[in-house]
Parts: sequence; structure tokens; C-alpha cells
Amino acid sequence: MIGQVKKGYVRPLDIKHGRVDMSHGGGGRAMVQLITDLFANHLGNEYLAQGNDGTCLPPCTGRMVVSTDSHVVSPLFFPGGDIGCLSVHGTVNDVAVMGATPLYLTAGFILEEGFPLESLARIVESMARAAKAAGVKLVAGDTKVVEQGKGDGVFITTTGVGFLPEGVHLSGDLARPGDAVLLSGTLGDHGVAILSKRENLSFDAPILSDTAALNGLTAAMLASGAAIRVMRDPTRGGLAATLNEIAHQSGVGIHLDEAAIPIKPEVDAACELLGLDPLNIANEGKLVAICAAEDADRLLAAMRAHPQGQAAALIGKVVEDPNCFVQMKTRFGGRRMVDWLSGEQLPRIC
Amino acid sequence: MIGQVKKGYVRPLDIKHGRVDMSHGGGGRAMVQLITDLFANHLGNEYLAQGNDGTCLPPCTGRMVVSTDSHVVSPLFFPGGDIGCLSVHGTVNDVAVMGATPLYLTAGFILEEGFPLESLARIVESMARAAKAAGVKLVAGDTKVVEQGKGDGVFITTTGVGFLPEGVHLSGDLARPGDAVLLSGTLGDHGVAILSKRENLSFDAPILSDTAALNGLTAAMLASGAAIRVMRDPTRGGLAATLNEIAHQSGVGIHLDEAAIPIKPEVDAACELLGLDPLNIANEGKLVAICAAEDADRLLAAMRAHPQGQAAALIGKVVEDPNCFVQMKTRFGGRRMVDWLSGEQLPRIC
Amino acid sequence: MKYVDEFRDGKVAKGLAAAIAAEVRDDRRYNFMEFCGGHTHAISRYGVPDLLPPNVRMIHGPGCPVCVLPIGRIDLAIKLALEHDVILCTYADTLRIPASGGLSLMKAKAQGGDIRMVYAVTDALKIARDHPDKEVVFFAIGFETTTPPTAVAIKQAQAEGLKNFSVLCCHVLTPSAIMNILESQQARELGTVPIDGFIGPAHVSTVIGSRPYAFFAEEYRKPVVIAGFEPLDVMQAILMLVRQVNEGRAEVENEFTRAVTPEGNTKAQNLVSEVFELRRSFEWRGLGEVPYSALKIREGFADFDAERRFHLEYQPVPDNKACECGAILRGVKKPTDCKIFGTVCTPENPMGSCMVSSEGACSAHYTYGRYKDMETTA
Amino acid sequence: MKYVDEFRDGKVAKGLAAAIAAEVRDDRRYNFMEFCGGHTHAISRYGVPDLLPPNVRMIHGPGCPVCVLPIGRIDLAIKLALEHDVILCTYADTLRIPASGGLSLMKAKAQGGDIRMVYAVTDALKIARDHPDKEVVFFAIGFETTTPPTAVAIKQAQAEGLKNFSVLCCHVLTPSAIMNILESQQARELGTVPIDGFIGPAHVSTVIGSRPYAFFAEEYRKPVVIAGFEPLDVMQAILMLVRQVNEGRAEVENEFTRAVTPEGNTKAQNLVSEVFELRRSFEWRGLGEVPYSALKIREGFADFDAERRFHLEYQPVPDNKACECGAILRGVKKPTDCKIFGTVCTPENPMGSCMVSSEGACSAHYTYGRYKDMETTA
Amino acid sequence: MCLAIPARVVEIAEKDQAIVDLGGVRKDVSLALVEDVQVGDYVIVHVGYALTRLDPEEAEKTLALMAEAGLTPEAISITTPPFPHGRESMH
Amino acid sequence: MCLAIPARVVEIAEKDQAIVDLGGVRKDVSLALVEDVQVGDYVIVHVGYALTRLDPEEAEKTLALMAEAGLTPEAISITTPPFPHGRESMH
Ligand code: SF4
Ligand code: SF4
Ligand SMILES: [Mg+2]
Ligand SMILES: [Mg+2]
Ligand SMILES: [Mg+2]
Ligand SMILES: [Mg+2]
Ligand SMILES: [Mg+2]
Ligand SMILES: [Mg+2]
Ligand SMILES: [Mg+2]
Ligand SMILES: [Mg+2]
Ligand SMILES: [Mg+2]
Ligand SMILES: [Mg+2]
Repeated sequence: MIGQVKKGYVRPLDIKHGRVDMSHGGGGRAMVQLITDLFANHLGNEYLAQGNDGTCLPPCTGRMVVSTDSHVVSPLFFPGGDIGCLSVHGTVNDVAVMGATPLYLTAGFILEEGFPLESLARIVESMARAAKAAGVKLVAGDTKVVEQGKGDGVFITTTGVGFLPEGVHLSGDLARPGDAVLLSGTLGDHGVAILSKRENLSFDAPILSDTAALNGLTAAMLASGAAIRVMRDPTRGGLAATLNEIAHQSGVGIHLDEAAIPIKPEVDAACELLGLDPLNIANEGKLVAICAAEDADRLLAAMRAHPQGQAAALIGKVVEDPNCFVQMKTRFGGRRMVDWLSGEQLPRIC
Repeated sequence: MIGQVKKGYVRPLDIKHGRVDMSHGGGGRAMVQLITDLFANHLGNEYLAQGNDGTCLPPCTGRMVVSTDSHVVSPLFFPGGDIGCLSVHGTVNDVAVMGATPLYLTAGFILEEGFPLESLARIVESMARAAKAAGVKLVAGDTKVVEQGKGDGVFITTTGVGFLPEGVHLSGDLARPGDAVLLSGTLGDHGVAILSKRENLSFDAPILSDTAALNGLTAAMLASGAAIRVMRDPTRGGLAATLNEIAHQSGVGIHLDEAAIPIKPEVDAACELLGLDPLNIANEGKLVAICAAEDADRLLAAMRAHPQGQAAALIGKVVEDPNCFVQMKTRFGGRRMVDWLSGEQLPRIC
Repeated sequence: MKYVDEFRDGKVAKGLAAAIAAEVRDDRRYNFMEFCGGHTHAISRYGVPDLLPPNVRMIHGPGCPVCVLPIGRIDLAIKLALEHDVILCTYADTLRIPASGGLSLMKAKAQGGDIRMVYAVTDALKIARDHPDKEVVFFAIGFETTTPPTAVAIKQAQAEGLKNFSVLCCHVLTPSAIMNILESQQARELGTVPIDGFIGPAHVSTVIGSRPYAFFAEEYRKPVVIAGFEPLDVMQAILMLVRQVNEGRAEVENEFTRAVTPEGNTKAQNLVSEVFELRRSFEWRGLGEVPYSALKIREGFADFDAERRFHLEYQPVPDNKACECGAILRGVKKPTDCKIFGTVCTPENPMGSCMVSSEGACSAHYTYGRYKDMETTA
Repeated sequence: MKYVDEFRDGKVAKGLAAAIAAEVRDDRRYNFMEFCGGHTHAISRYGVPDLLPPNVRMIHGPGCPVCVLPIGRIDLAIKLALEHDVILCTYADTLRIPASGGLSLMKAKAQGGDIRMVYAVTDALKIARDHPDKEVVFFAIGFETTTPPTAVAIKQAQAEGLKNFSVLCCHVLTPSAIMNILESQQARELGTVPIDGFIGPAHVSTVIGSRPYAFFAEEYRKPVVIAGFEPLDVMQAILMLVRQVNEGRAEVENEFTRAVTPEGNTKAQNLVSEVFELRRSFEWRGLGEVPYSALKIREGFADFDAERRFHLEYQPVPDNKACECGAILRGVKKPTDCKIFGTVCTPENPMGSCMVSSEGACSAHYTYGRYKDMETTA
Repeated sequence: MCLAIPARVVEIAEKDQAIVDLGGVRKDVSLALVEDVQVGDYVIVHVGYALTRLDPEEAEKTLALMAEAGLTPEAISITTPPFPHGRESMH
Repeated sequence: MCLAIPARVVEIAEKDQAIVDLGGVRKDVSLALVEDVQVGDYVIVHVGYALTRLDPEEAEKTLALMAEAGLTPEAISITTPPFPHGRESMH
């Protein structure tokens, strides 16, 4: 019977026509194949190749920073990006704005039965490109499949690990009255790009999501030597939520100057049309930084010198305020509070 | 107007009657409140209290091990556990079986609109207990809400970080012909406990999930000084999948002795009733270890001395086999292959 | 944005502010009510009060269609979603309005109700076409601006023979509400409102014209300026009101000449009166029952009337006792006069009508103006 | 497990193995066909062949209800789920059977078909009761064991007046299939099968009794032993067949006296003949059209017949050309004789019928016995 | 809710449907409530419907009036301070 | 699919419904296909239905027969090796 038994018992995955089915999450050969042919194929590296329950990383030195985000954006593909690159940026940025150098990512995929493998492949490729661009490696992953109607295509939860350079210490509770508030670029691009593709809203806006990894920008900012107190990426809840968080953590108030806040005219128009405030809209490639007033110019110069900070602006100042209010001088000449988003939420933007 | 303005602008969450709604994921005050009142309340610690985008951990030394798992178990509450403790154990164990000491966890929650806050609170409390028992701290988290019908109550993705003691090196590719295969206890308890609660299967079985953190056991095993090559927890896909993985990674075959494999009679009966093979059923508190043959007795003794290894057994041996087959001498006296699970998958057990 | 940005110009605002400051008389107070929530929102969001002299005070009126919806009406919508299993389509604004039993449409949605936000009533028609096996109800709220689109949709459903579409009509009328504020029994109990003039909503007048306000000007000797919703429009209207007061005039003036005429949009008016007729009485949150203040669907379109179709019976439900909305909507009290403002009642958990929409007096103050209270405390 | 574990005892197995080894004659081969997939599975899972002398060979027969379902039948089930929008209830075993267009029920489910695994037909009845607005179809497959429960369910649905429940009947008959193996046109083309005796499925005989096999024993001079599904039952049956062969007997013997009688379960038989009647012909995978080999629902229960209710037309679809199932099911070839065994055709992506269920010859060999091929290659 | 915005009509399709542009963003609106609207006209859009046309000449007049108000001698002499109660002024 | 298992009837309810026990696991089954089943009887369960009763005496007889077969002198002299082709034998 020699020669009758064939090697290579596994048929290649039909990425073009196939769909995720329950067997892809069952722990059997179909799952192994999905992981091998699709995930490892695009995201593979020496760490993922270890193939163990956990991944062993090289000896580390210094203080570690970890962060995690689940990504449930809808639609999965949007102008300027998709859930794949978003899930890399969303976590890389949280590590980067701590002042750390992001090095490793893990990813947990929750797939809905019926999801086209071709779309999944596009998402995974996009993740791979984003990870490469950000200089991070995917070192551990997991895949689950849920029945149709128990998920929404793909959810991706990423966790990022990075290390803090000596001497760097940023935190939301370090803002002090007198500090300057800087923003790295235009507000609202991501949220509006997502909204423009919502089935029940569909409007046409020439707006791309700003989704991007910010670790290059943060590195340049740290290198400037400015006394940065805190950096944060104004994602869900927008600039309003981010500044309110910082104000509460630090026990200070913040005064903004509306005229100084960069917003693209199209974003402004879309917000007008939908009755939204750009300060509440999510960004995925912007950061806000608070630094000592005397270093504001230096930091701003460093930001503007970086491609991701060209439109950076000084937008306000930290003030003493036991109520921790964020207030804004309006372009119109009056004042108002800038509060947390309440009212109609904008679901599933990240 | 002194005295007219009140402090404490946030009403407490109605955990008893409330449900998750879209505003709990919108990035506004409702989300902050859910996180504060529920997650931070139970899971809080000095790290989570930092309240930044990423969490800064103490300087680390040594090789780090990371692992991630998304948990989508259905039902969410099952005999012996729930998705909360499972999501801790599932990741802690992956770090522990690498030989590492698990220290930190991150958790990403994907909540379905309409999920009762009371159930969520039970889950979070269970996570907190499990984390405490395992000696790990939740250091970062994220919460998203998806519309009803786009999720299934709660999904939890956890990532674990641990550190390897000096000199420990375990990996699935280190099994060598002649090595002994050990199992820490009875097979199939978790999977059968879950199945017993499936609406369309409902049978009554006095079986509790074995879900538990194994880092105590793994520490005891490492302390025994036995030359352990690999440890792995036979979760999704069961012992069959785990041993096939190891066989392929190491390029060896494995011979099992069915008579030596501990299985509870009730688990055996439930499998009989459903036409399932206990070797394919998931476990969440068991591990398989491969060690040098000469150290098998010592390791077995160490396992049996630990409460989680009382039923530990020597179940087989590594052999030379270019086909990497896992074979088993049946209790009946014949032989058969032990293959990956194929055929009807058992969805959503972890 | 053409015809938007120009009307938000800070420099021009400064000039207008100076003009107002120059024209007000130091020996008197000017209390003006902006009837419409759109104005309330614009005033708060752009910080208009900072540009006004201290003796010019803006009183927020009841003109927010979300704020004035009584609990019983939301209860009906929830009942449709949870008990009659319909797809309930609604403008997003209604989702958080408190209803009976601690519910709201958002919470009813979380309990499994199929409740969908729409941007336009045409989306509800589309949903009805796409789900012929389901009943689709459009929860129609709004003043005279929002009514004509509903009328168009009902006529279109009839023309198409759409069998599964109906409307829960809660359209209300601006002039009746203003009149109620000026003369109702309740108003008298709460004390007379010291209103020196009204800013009328331009958008309503694009439809009904400026003429319906002549009555107030003449009967109650109140100046009215119909104004646009941009902050400069509001400033300009205030200037015009200050002048009327100073000159002892009580006229209807039109600041929004760029889109408002005396007679309004007669095509829209005709559509509305073809489909709707006056209700004998309608309950408003904060105002109580107001005669002839709302519309219902005419007999000829009975098939599209969700109230008839599902045999709904309106059940009035008393508002939270602590809620001062009634007095606030009349300008007798301010949001901070309410004992539960900002503690029990917040935009996340509104207790009363004014805290729901960002156009409500309490919500606008909470979201945009809370800092002022702190300053007075400090 | 009482009456289970005792029949899996390794010590007794050793004795039986020794007895078989002692009784077989070295000068001849013994080719026995276990008709039923349940036996195939037991033989593979417990490693029975390791306990048999080399000249006793077990041939896997066509008695797996999953394996014998032709593509066209799965196509009908998929059509019901995807085009007629029914809730299709099925035993889990059918989910991966390959159908036309690269589909399977599992893939149709992934495409949005409402396909639900049930453990018993009573679960399908419950689903029908719970979803009065949906059509619920039970995909009824199986031999004589599974047919009586379907009959009970149809009668119950009629008694309850359940209007939305029907059955896609694919019940097949054991004796007809065995006869086909022995004498069909196709069998003659593939060469005569050198079968020295049959192991008959005990479970089928709990219903139909042992008597229907008398025909084979007499007509074809083939010994038949009706045996249970535990490995000791199989060993004992083999010993009994060896003895018959050695003694030149061709009788129907009953190893499963603990539950099989000559006449079987007459209550079940009556129920079956009340609800079902013979089909003139039915296509089997691997065997082709086999006359009078399956059941259909009687006229009196036409309302519960999904084929009539949804006007389904059976369309035969040729099997994959490379598939050798036909020859394998007759014992003429072995799984490894198939060119695509284990490469293109695997349990994850079965091409032919025998690779689908763990009771199929190819699947059982792939899952439990593949190592043996390697040993012969090595 | 009371959102109503002037937008320019850039395309008119059948059945009273049109596309309007606001600062580069385009949206479907219904023209069922207005008459004789042409491409290039500005309309006031509310919940997906054009409520009325906007008269550019009147808009200019209003703007001129507003600008003029600030030019009166009394007005020029007064200014309003930013953040009157703030503890730090903006720069 | 062809799964059919002997289980003990532990409870009989109305409408032909019963609960059977298999090694401590309990399951609903229908008795619609069998007659006169009593609590304590063993039945053969298949797809949720009892197909027939199991006769304990016959089971014992069969087991005795099987045990006996191995006791014949010819049988005793032969044994089968485990893992005949394996490269390592089990212990
Ligand atoms: S704060 Fe709330 S309860 Fe008080 S008046 Fe305003 S809306 Fe009513
Ligand atoms: S291996 Fe597949 S294709 Fe080949 S005979 Fe078996 S079932 Fe048919
Ligand atoms: Mg593991
Ligand atoms: Mg994060
Ligand atoms: Mg993030
Ligand atoms: Mg995993
Ligand atoms: Mg979906
Ligand atoms: Mg962040
Ligand atoms: Mg893992
Ligand atoms: Mg795990
Ligand atoms: Mg987050
Ligand atoms: Mg659900």
C-alpha cells in the first residue's frame, strides 16, 4: 500500500468564497487552519511562531505600560480605515500617549458566523500593515466564533505593551494651573467619517478617518525636552470628555479658546447637519497635550515639525477651579461650559 | 444664590433594576459612571486607579509572558462558574502553563444593550474573586456597548502578563521520545457542565465546571525540580487537540493509555448520551505536562500533593513518529488514533 | 458654510453687543422670552448672555417639542414598541425622555423594543416598505416645522398603499403655547410673568409666516421679533426688542427676512390642513392641558393614525413633584431654583421635561452654563 | 454505566479475541460486513481490528443514514432554509454533509439560514409551538430506529392541530440496502463482493425484529448475526459468524437477546405504517436509485409533508467523480484506495458520503485508523 | 430637533428629491414642501425636507444691518471682557 | 446518529414522558414507542425515545457467554500485543 497515503491532510482555506462558520471556533482542525492560513500568514512573527499558550518575550527593562481596548466599530470598513488598523491604532496610541514606546500587541477576535473570509482577510492585512507602520508586533492572539445574530461581523480586542523611557512620567493628574493645552490637529475626522457611512444617516462627506498610530509624534514630542504633564488621545467622547477627565484627575479647570481649535470645514458642516458638537466627536489619530506654559512654544514647534502635528495648535490653558469645569471662550465672543457628552450617543465609533 | 448649587452631579447606578443601554458605551458621563460604580468598585486597585489611557507598572525584571483569550461562553452562568471567573482563569492558566508567574490582567468588555446590570455586577464580582484568588491584578480595562442582537450579553477578552523565573523554559516543541505525559485531573468537567445547561440539550448532570486558576499547581510542579518540557491546559478541543498540537510542534508521536485517563463517571455518561468523546471536551482547570521519563514519578507526586492535582495521572508517553500521530491503547485492548475534533463542534464553551 | 458662518461672526457680535449696551436704559430691566428651544440652545452654546448688559435677561420658553411631551405620550410610544411589537421610528431627541416606571424609549429599546432613530420621516417610510410583515409607527413630534414633513409622509403612504405604516401624532402649535404662558390659570397662580417681549422662532414662521403673532402684539401689548437661530440673529432681535420697548412699541418685527414672509409657506400649510385637524385639547409637560394646542390626524387618514389603529388610550401621568418645569417654562423660576437640579435630575437621568433635550432650559444650563452658578457661590 | 461498561471490558475482550483466533481456520479468509455505521464507529473507536486475526477482515457497509443521504436531498433542506425561510431542525449529524455549490447546512446557516440542531424531534415540535409565525421543518433522516419517533411527532402535530410543522422525510430501510449490495446492477459492475457474513444492527432490530433478515440467510446463503453496538457485542458476533462459516451454516442469529426479539416492537411498527408508506424508489449516496428502499409520508398526513407543502422537486446531483464511496460501501475498495482520501477529502471538507459522519467508512478510518496506513508506508 | 440649516441645492432628481451641499457635505432632501426650487438656490433644510428658499439679497441686507449697528458711536466705546470671572485670562 | 444507550427509568410522568438515568446523568425521554414500562426498568434510548426494554436476564446470559468463550483451552494460549507497530510500548 506504499504511496497510497497522501501527505498534507489540510485543504487550503477558501478565502475568496468562504465564510466563518461555527467550526472555525470549535478548537478543531478548522480553527487551526483559520489561524494558520489567515492570522499567522499576515500577522506572523518570531513571537507568534512560538505557538504556545502564552508568548515568551525577551527580558525587559524599565517600567511597563499596558492598555487594552475592545473595538466594535460599525461599519467595519469606513473612509480612511477599517476595524483592523483601528484596533492597532486604538491601543498603540493609548500606550504612546503615556510616553511609552509601544512594542507588543495581543489581539482577541470575536467573529460572527457567516462573516466573509475575504473581509476578514482584508481586516487582518490592514492590521498587519498598521502594526508594521507602528513598529509593534502581534505576539499573542485568540479567535472565537459566535452564532449569527450574537455578534456583528468582527470585534477585536487589542492589548498593548510598551516601556517608558527613563525619566518620563505623564499622568492625567499632573496638569497645573497655568499650563498650556495643545491639540495635535483637526477634530472630529474619525467620528464624522464613521457617521457618514451609517445606513440611516448616509450623507456624502469628503472626510477620511484620521486613524493613525501616534507613537512617532509622541516620541518627537518627548524628544523636544518640553515639560509635558499629560498626553491623551481624544477618542470616544471627543475632546470634551478627554479634557473633563484630565480636569477632574488634576483637580483643575480648563479654559479653551474656540477660535484656536482646528476643525475641517467639512467636519464642521457635517456636525451642523446632524446637530452635533465637534468637541464630542471621536478622533483616532489626534492627541491633546498639557505642558508647562513656558515650554508651549517649543512643544508646539516639535509637533508642527512632525507630519501628524502640522495643524497642531495651542487651544487653551489650565486654570484653578475647584469645580473642575472646562470652559470655552466661543468664537462668537461669549463663554460656555464644555461638558461630557450627554444626550444622543454616537454608538460604535471605535 | 449661595447654597443653591448642589455637589455630586451623578446619581448612583441602579444596579438592581437597570440594564445596559447604548449610553453606557458612548464615552459620556453614563459610561464613566458604569466604570466607576461597577468595574472600579469591584476590580479597583492602585493600578486601575491611575485612570490614564495606559497603566504604568512597576519596573520589571526577567522574561515576560503574555497571553490573551476572548471569552464568549454561553450560557454566561453555568454550574461551577460564570464568564467572569472563567475569563480570569482562562488567561491566568495560559500564562501559568508557560511556567510564568501571572501578575497582571487587562479586560475588554463588550456588553449587549439590554443586559441586566445585576448580572453584570455578579460577573464582575466573580472576576474580582477569581483575580484575588489567583493573585493577579486587573490593571487596565475597556467597555463597549453594542446594540441588542449584535452581541450576546457579555464578551470578555482578557490579556495576562507574567514573568518567568530564572531557568524556566517550557515550550510545546520540547517534547522528546521517551518523555512521560501527565494529566492533572479528570477530563471534560467544564465542557459537560456547559452542555448540561444548553437550552436544546438540557439534561441533568451533577457536574460542576472545573474552572480554576492553575498557577498554584504550576508553581508546585516547577518547585519539584522535575525536568518539565511543556505544560498546557487542554481547553477548547480538549486533550485531543492539546496533544496533537504538542505532537506537531515537537515533531513526535504520543501514545496514550485510555485506562489511565481519569474521567468522572457522570462526565463519561453525559458524553455517552450525546455521542461525544471526553478527549475532545474542554477543561478549564486542568493541565497536561510532559516531562523527562525519569522525573515522572517525582512530578506526579508533586501534582498529587497539590489540591488541584489529587487525581493526577501518568497517561502516556512520547514516541518517535514522523507523522506526529497521537494514538491510544483503548481500555478495550485495541488501538486507535486520537485526532483533532472534527464533526459537530461544541460552540461557545469558553 | 455660507449663510451660517457669517451669522456667527464674533466681530459683528461685539458691535451688536455694544449697540445693545448703548441703547438699553440703565433704569429698567428687559426680560425677553425666547420661545423656542433652538434659540435657548444657540444662546447657551455661543455664550450670548456674556454679550448682554446685566439688565437684559433672557427667559427660556417652552418651545422645545421634546421638553413639552408629557409622560403619557412617551408611555404610548413605549407601549407600541413593547406590547404591540411595532418598529417604532423616532427622531433621536425622544430617546431619553423619562416615562412611567423609570422607563424611557432608550431603556425600552434595551428591554428589546425595536426602536429606531431616524433622521427623516422618509426613513420610517423606507423601513415600512422593507418590513411588510411588521407594523411601523413613526413617533411624530415637533412644532409647525416638523409637521409638514409628517403630512407629506402620510399622503405618500396613502398613495403607495402602504398598509403597515402609521403615525403617533404629537405635533403641537407654537401660538397656542405662547398664549397659554400669558394667560392660563396656572400662569396666574405662579405669578404674572414679567415678559417685555418675545423672540419668535424663524423656522416656525418659514411655514406659518409672521402674521399669527400679530395677535400677541396687539392683544397683550408685547413686542415680538421673529429671529433666526444663529447667534447674531438673536443679538439683532434683542436689539430690535430693546428699541421697541424703549420706544413703547408692541409690533411684530421680522429679523429673518431672508426666509420669513408674512404669509409663510402656503404649500406646506395646505398639506398640513389636508392631513391634520386641531385637537380639542392636548397635555403639555409643564403647562398642563392646553386647548387647541395640538394636531390630530383627520378621519380621512384614519388608517395611518396609530392611536386609532392600536386603540391607544391616553393616560395622563403626573410629573415628578419636585420638578419646577412649569414655573421655569414661564420664566418665574430658574433651573437652579429646582431642588433636584443637577443632583437627582441630570441630562443622563432627567426627571423633568426641561432636562431632556439640549434645547431645554435645565439641560442647556446644566451643559453650557453651570459654571456661572459656581462663580456666584465662590 | 450499567449494561454499557460491562460490554466494553478489556479482559473479556482478550478472551473473546483468543477464542476467535483459536476458531478461525488458517487456510481461509473471513470477510464480514458490518452493515451499520454504529458498528463501524465502535470497531474503530475501540480498536477491535487489533484484536482480530489477520485473516478476519471487517468491511464497512452503507448503514450510516448520514452517509447515504444524496446531495439532492441536502439541497432540498438548504432550499427550505434559504429560499422558503423556514426554521430547519435537524440532528447535528447532517450539518456538514456536502451539497451542491460548495454548500452544506452549516454553511447555509452561516449564510443566514435558520438551521437548528435538535436532539429529538420533540424539540422541533416545541420550536414550532414557540414560533407560530414561522414554518418549522424537521429534516428527518435515519433508519428504522429513527423513523418511529418521527411518526409519533407527526401524529402529535396532527392531534395538536399544529399548522406550521412539517417533515422532510428521508427515512430509509436497512433490508433493501443490504439486498442492493448483494445484487444490484452496479454491484455486478464493481465486481462481486466477497462477503462471508453480515453483522446486523441490533437497534434496527429492536424495532423490526430479527425476522426480516431470514431472507438473506436463505436466499443468498449468508450468515447474519444481529449484534449490539458495544465492542464486546461485535466481537461476540464475529465469533458467531466465524462458527457459522466454519460449520457451513447460513442462519440469522441474535447476539442482542437482551433487547431484540424475532418480531420486534410491534407498537412502533404500527405507528410507522400508519404514518408512512414505501417510496417506489429513493436515491442513496454511493448506491444510486434503490427501489422500495425508503419511506414517504402517507396522503392522510399530507399537511405535514414538507415535500408537498413547499412543492419541492427532487433533483439528483452526481457525486464527486473521484469519490469511491460506491465501491467502498460494497467492500470492493478501501478508503485509502480513493485518490482524494485525506487530501482533498477530509472530515472538515468531506467530498463524499463516507467522510461525513464519524460512522462513515472513510471518516472512521481517517479519525481513528490513519496511523495504520503510515505504518505500512514506513 | 429645531435644527434647520441653509444649504445649496446642487442636484434635483425626480419625485421632489434633491441633493444639497453644506460646506462640502452632501445630503438628500425632499423638495415636497417648496415650489420652483432651482439648482443653485439656497433652501432651509429641516428633518430631511426643504422648508423654504433663502433669499440671498435679504441675507445681505440683514448682515449689513448687523454690521452697521456696531458702527454707531455709542456702541464703539464699549467692549466686553472675555472670562469676566475666570482666574486666568486666555491669550 | 445510531447512538442508542441503555438507561434506567427513574420517573414516569404524564403523556408518555419519563426521566431516565445513565451513570448519574438524567434526561427526559418519551415512552410513546414502548408499553408497560415501569420505574426501575432499563430501556434503550435513541434520539429522545425509548425504543424497547432491556432484559436484564438476557444481558447476564450474554455476558456469561462472552466470558465463557475466553475460557476455552485454545483461546487461553493466545494473546494480542499492544501497539504492535509502535516504536515505544506503553507501561
Ligand atoms: S432640574 Fe429637572 S426636575 Fe428640576 S425643573 Fe429642571 S427638569 Fe424639572
Ligand atoms: S475519501 Fe472522500 S471522496 Fe474518497 S471515497 Fe471516501 S468519502 Fe468518497
Ligand atoms: Mg491554553
Ligand atoms: Mg485603552
Ligand atoms: Mg484607545
Ligand atoms: Mg486562546
Ligand atoms: Mg449581525
Ligand atoms: Mg485613549
Ligand atoms: Mg490564550
Ligand atoms: Mg486560555
Ligand atoms: Mg478604552
Ligand atoms: Mg442576544
